[in-house]
Amino acid sequence: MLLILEQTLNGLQLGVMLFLMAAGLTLICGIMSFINLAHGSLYMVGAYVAATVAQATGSFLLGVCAALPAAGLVAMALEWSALGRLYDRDHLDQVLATFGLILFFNELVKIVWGAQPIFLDTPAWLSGSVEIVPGVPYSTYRLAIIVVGLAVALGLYLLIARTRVGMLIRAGASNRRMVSALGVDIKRLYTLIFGLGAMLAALAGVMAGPIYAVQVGMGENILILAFVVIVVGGIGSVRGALVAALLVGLVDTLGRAFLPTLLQLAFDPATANGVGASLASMTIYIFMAAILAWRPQGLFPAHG
Amino acid sequence: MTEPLLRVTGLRKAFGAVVATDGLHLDVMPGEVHALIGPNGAGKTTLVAQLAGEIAPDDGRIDFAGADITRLSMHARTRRGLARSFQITSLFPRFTALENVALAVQARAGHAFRFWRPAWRDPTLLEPAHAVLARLGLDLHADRPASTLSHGEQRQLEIAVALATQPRLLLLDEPMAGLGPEDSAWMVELLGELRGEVAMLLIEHDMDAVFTLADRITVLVYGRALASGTPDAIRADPEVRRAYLGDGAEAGAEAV
Amino acid sequence: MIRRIFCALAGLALLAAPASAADPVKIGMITTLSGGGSGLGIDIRDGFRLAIDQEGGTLGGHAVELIVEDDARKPDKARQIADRMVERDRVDVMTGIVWSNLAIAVVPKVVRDGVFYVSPNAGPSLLAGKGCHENYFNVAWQNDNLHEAVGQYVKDEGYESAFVLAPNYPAGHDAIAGFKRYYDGEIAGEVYTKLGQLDYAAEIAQIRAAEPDAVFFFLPGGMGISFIKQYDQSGLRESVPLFGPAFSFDQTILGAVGDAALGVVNSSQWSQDIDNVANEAFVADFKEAYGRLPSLYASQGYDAARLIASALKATGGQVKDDMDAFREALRAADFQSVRGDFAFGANHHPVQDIYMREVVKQDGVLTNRITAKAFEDHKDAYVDECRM
Amino acid sequence: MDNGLPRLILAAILAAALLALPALVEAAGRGYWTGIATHVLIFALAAGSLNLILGFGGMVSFGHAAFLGTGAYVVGILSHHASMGIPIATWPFAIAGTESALIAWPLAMLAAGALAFVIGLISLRTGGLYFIMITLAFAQMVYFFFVSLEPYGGDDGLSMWSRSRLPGLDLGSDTQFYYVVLALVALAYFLKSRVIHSRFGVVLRGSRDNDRRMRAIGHPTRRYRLAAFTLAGAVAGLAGALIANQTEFVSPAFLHWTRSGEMLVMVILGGIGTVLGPALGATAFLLLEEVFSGWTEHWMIVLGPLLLAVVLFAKRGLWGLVSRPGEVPRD
Repeated sequence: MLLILEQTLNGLQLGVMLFLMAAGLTLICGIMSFINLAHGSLYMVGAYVAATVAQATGSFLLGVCAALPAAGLVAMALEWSALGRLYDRDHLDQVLATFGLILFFNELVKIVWGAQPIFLDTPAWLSGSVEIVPGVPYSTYRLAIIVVGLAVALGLYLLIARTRVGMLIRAGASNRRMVSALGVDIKRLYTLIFGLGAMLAALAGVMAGPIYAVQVGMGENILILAFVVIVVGGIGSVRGALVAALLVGLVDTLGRAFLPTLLQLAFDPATANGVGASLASMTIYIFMAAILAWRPQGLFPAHG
Repeated sequence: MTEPLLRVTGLRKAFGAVVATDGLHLDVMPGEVHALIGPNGAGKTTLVAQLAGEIAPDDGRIDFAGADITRLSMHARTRRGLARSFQITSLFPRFTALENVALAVQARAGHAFRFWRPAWRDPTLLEPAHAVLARLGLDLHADRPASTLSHGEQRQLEIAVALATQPRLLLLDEPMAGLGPEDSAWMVELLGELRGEVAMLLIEHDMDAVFTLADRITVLVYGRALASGTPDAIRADPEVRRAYLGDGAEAGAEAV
Repeated sequence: MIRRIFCALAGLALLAAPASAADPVKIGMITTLSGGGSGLGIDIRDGFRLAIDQEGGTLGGHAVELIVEDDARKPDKARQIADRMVERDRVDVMTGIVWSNLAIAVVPKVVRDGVFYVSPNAGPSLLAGKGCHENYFNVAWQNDNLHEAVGQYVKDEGYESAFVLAPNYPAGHDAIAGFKRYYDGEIAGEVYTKLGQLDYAAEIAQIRAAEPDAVFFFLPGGMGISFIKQYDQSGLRESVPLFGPAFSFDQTILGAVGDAALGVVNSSQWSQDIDNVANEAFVADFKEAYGRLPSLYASQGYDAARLIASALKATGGQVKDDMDAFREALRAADFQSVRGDFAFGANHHPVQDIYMREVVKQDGVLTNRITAKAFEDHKDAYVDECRM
Repeated sequence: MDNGLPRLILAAILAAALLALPALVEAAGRGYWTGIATHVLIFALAAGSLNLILGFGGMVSFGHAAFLGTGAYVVGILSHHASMGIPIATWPFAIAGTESALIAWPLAMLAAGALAFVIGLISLRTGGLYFIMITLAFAQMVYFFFVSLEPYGGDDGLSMWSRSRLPGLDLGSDTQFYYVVLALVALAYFLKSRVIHSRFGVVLRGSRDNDRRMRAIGHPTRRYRLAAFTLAGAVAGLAGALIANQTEFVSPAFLHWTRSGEMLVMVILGGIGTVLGPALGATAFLLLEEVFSGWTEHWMIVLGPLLLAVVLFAKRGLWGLVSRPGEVPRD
């Protein structure tokens, strides 16, 4: 019973991690209708910059402070020079262009930092663990991830629901021309949103750094998961992304934790282990296919 | 007494708290031109979508040519003879005018699981398509891509495509939308020519056109039929004047 | 189309191996230089090159031409490169493949075509057992070796129960089978994770609940980095020690894992502190040439080159003209391996000592120190299945 | 569409070049080019099948590698059983392995087509980005299925003892294999050029441009889209059967999501919705990879921006550059 509780917590924490990654992606996908495969690259850039700065200065926070603007600037430069011209284009063109960017960034990082994984340490004040449930120590750092994730969710909610920029974002999503008519420079607005999305990706990368491997190509695995999340949640919906991220985290964690055991009721242990592990690798994709078969627009369709 | 071609009984559709169609009754007799008018937000678009099969009603039923079609898909309704034109021109921009019409002819001709012979060299598709274009005076433009036609020509092509499915009822969703006076007149003349040959359910804001063409008019307000009758009866109906045309307004004034 | 390294041919004429100063021996290297996992391929290549450079462009006193191509970790691409090297370049010896699946795609065909293949890394059981071939030599290990050593060590140290963890793919299943072959204590839990998995919280919770005495894990590359970091943060490391093969504790990885790896005992056939002349020279020269510490993979690439060198020296540079002689020379393995004693078993896989190492910090840099020897002259488990 | 003689001459030159290729490269002492050309042709087939649904059907599938891989595995597994002499199943009836191309290749198409049918049935309920992602999700499922398919090597893959057998031919010979592949690719492209102008093809294209209108004039479009998806899956399965034969090896690497991405790249690079575009795209992509990776191990840093440049500056792909500039895109 305790184990189920702990695993549920683990699932939620993975979900929050995924949400950090998906939040920026769903903004860009939803508002500009732009498919950014390079989002994972920005996540990687964030982690690398943070690791480098943290190593040089010994401060995790300085790493964070350097990584977010760095990723934001890189993204805005890209948006301004190339990607911004692709908003009106077919999704396909966007896929091709940003697929090219993945190749480029992976190789660039390899040239700058080398092919070997690099190190990003847990800040000392977040290492160690707390006992939430008696007898089960829970890593402080993972709790910090949960806090940051929820703060981002709240911040985005406030930004979109309460501010002028948020109003423009909502209006821009449904009617671009109208926003232009209001005298707002829509191009600049988009550039800003793109930068914001990139900073969220970088934040995810930085938060992931101390517990995941910081290496070339680190963005791709999590990119696919993030896409699963935003599609399940409904593209463009931050609320949907949050709910879907938590669901995906739970489904994945609980699947891995309990499927093999459950299957042992029906099969011998060896078979159950093998089949269980195979099924566990597929659970989130099965989950996503089921959700989309049931609700083709995701759980919280953002438009109509 | 003949059976109505289209009969709508107790149709209801709500989006959350907003009731778009509220227990609507409506019928269209064979060969009749039945106009549907109402202020914006009266539920015309939602009604068209339900009649065409794009959205499912919450309650009620739709009969067409003696059969219940409430749950039929869009394409199945068209095959039974219920064709529609779109409020916002909806064509195949990369195809020529002729090909646009031929696609509709082909739909009528049965399944399209034929993989070998080029469709655009098939006289059984092209001849009927040419005939429809000629009837609408578009034959000169047969080989031009639809995207290069003028707006008026596109509106005509829109009607041609619907006609090519050989409908018994044309669901016309604001066919005059965006047309200048000249083109509007042409469209009224064209629809007048079709009268008797095919029944029409005409949704239109242009009151001149409505009162010229309609055999019967139904006024839709808040998803309900406020009144239904001949153009003269509607024009005289005090409730309609008050609720819709605006008291004291001249009949035929453009509603807002 | 390819990078060729023409190695100081002119200088060679002066050094003058009198016999056949004719054509250089062609060595084709297919390895992973781009995309995921390219660090391993780069190290193998650099180790191999170092051996050539040390000899001033020759191997065993004979001129060689090394042709390196990038397989981008795609089996079909590797196969295509191999076909080209065999047909166009008429290579005499091939080497370089990092991954088992690429090796299975490439090796059987090239050895049948009469080319020697010296594996600097991948050692799938198929090629050690039923699919062994007289032209195939593995200079690194059979895949199970290091896992077997951990099993032996954990048993010897008296741990009564172990929790085992590996990715759900053949190498993972082999790893756990290898561990269990020598470990006879209780298996407290056996978990197969997703390939490329990032988060191990669920597995760590399972370990905590199972209360084992030890944990054996095989999670190559980034998976291992993530796992060790997360295991360290969970606070379990003090009560349940980790054991694993060298792959997650190699020089290339340690930097990214940090102090979380400190004190973990792992198995390896090589370590930079193995005390012999060849190793000393290798570690020093590698550092000087490339400005970084050599990795396990670099040592394997280096040994592959040195093995080929020893055979070339014995045959006077003949490969294709007298294949039997060259094969015999390879089999003799008459070279100073950086790992000390080295010999081939009947299936052309290493018979070697396997060490246990501990991760330590030396002058602020994490590295490994040998603490014990798990096996002496260890042979792999598939040698009896091989009929050559 | 028809610009008569010049295009005919061009086609004749192309055909002659392709036919003469093995002899030419042999004469030039570059025989291995036959293998590269075969590889390119196989991917031209795969990309062409993707283009049927992508370019003419408007369905952006990010999971096409699943069909390629399934086709490859059917051939690999049948051949594995044949060479080992173990039947695939003994119950309810005995099924033996086979190395015959006449059985294995159609079976590969059948299996990939069946898989495409099932995936399409569910996926075609969605559209846009959702469709892209759901096809990717299914492909990932198939990928992990083969990764954990231990009896057939799992992630290590499965080595084939030899290529398939075709009566009267020796597919083990690279030249003969090349001609077989060339014939199949030519046939597939010819069939495709017929199909897209057939009644089926015009419905598919109409539905790409305006699906709602298609349904409104009475076409039950989803079943035609599903048929196209299935057909494309089957042809990708054939490409998979061929790639398995060329490599004499199958592995989940054929199903990795980056493969699906690469096939998309080939189609877009070549010119989406053009008959020969994908073949051009496959050729360009694979040759660029080949050339760049020869220059430097950091070749991806060149290839990546190049793809971006194609999107920005050559909107209609390479085919748009070689065909008449300024031509209105009409398929």
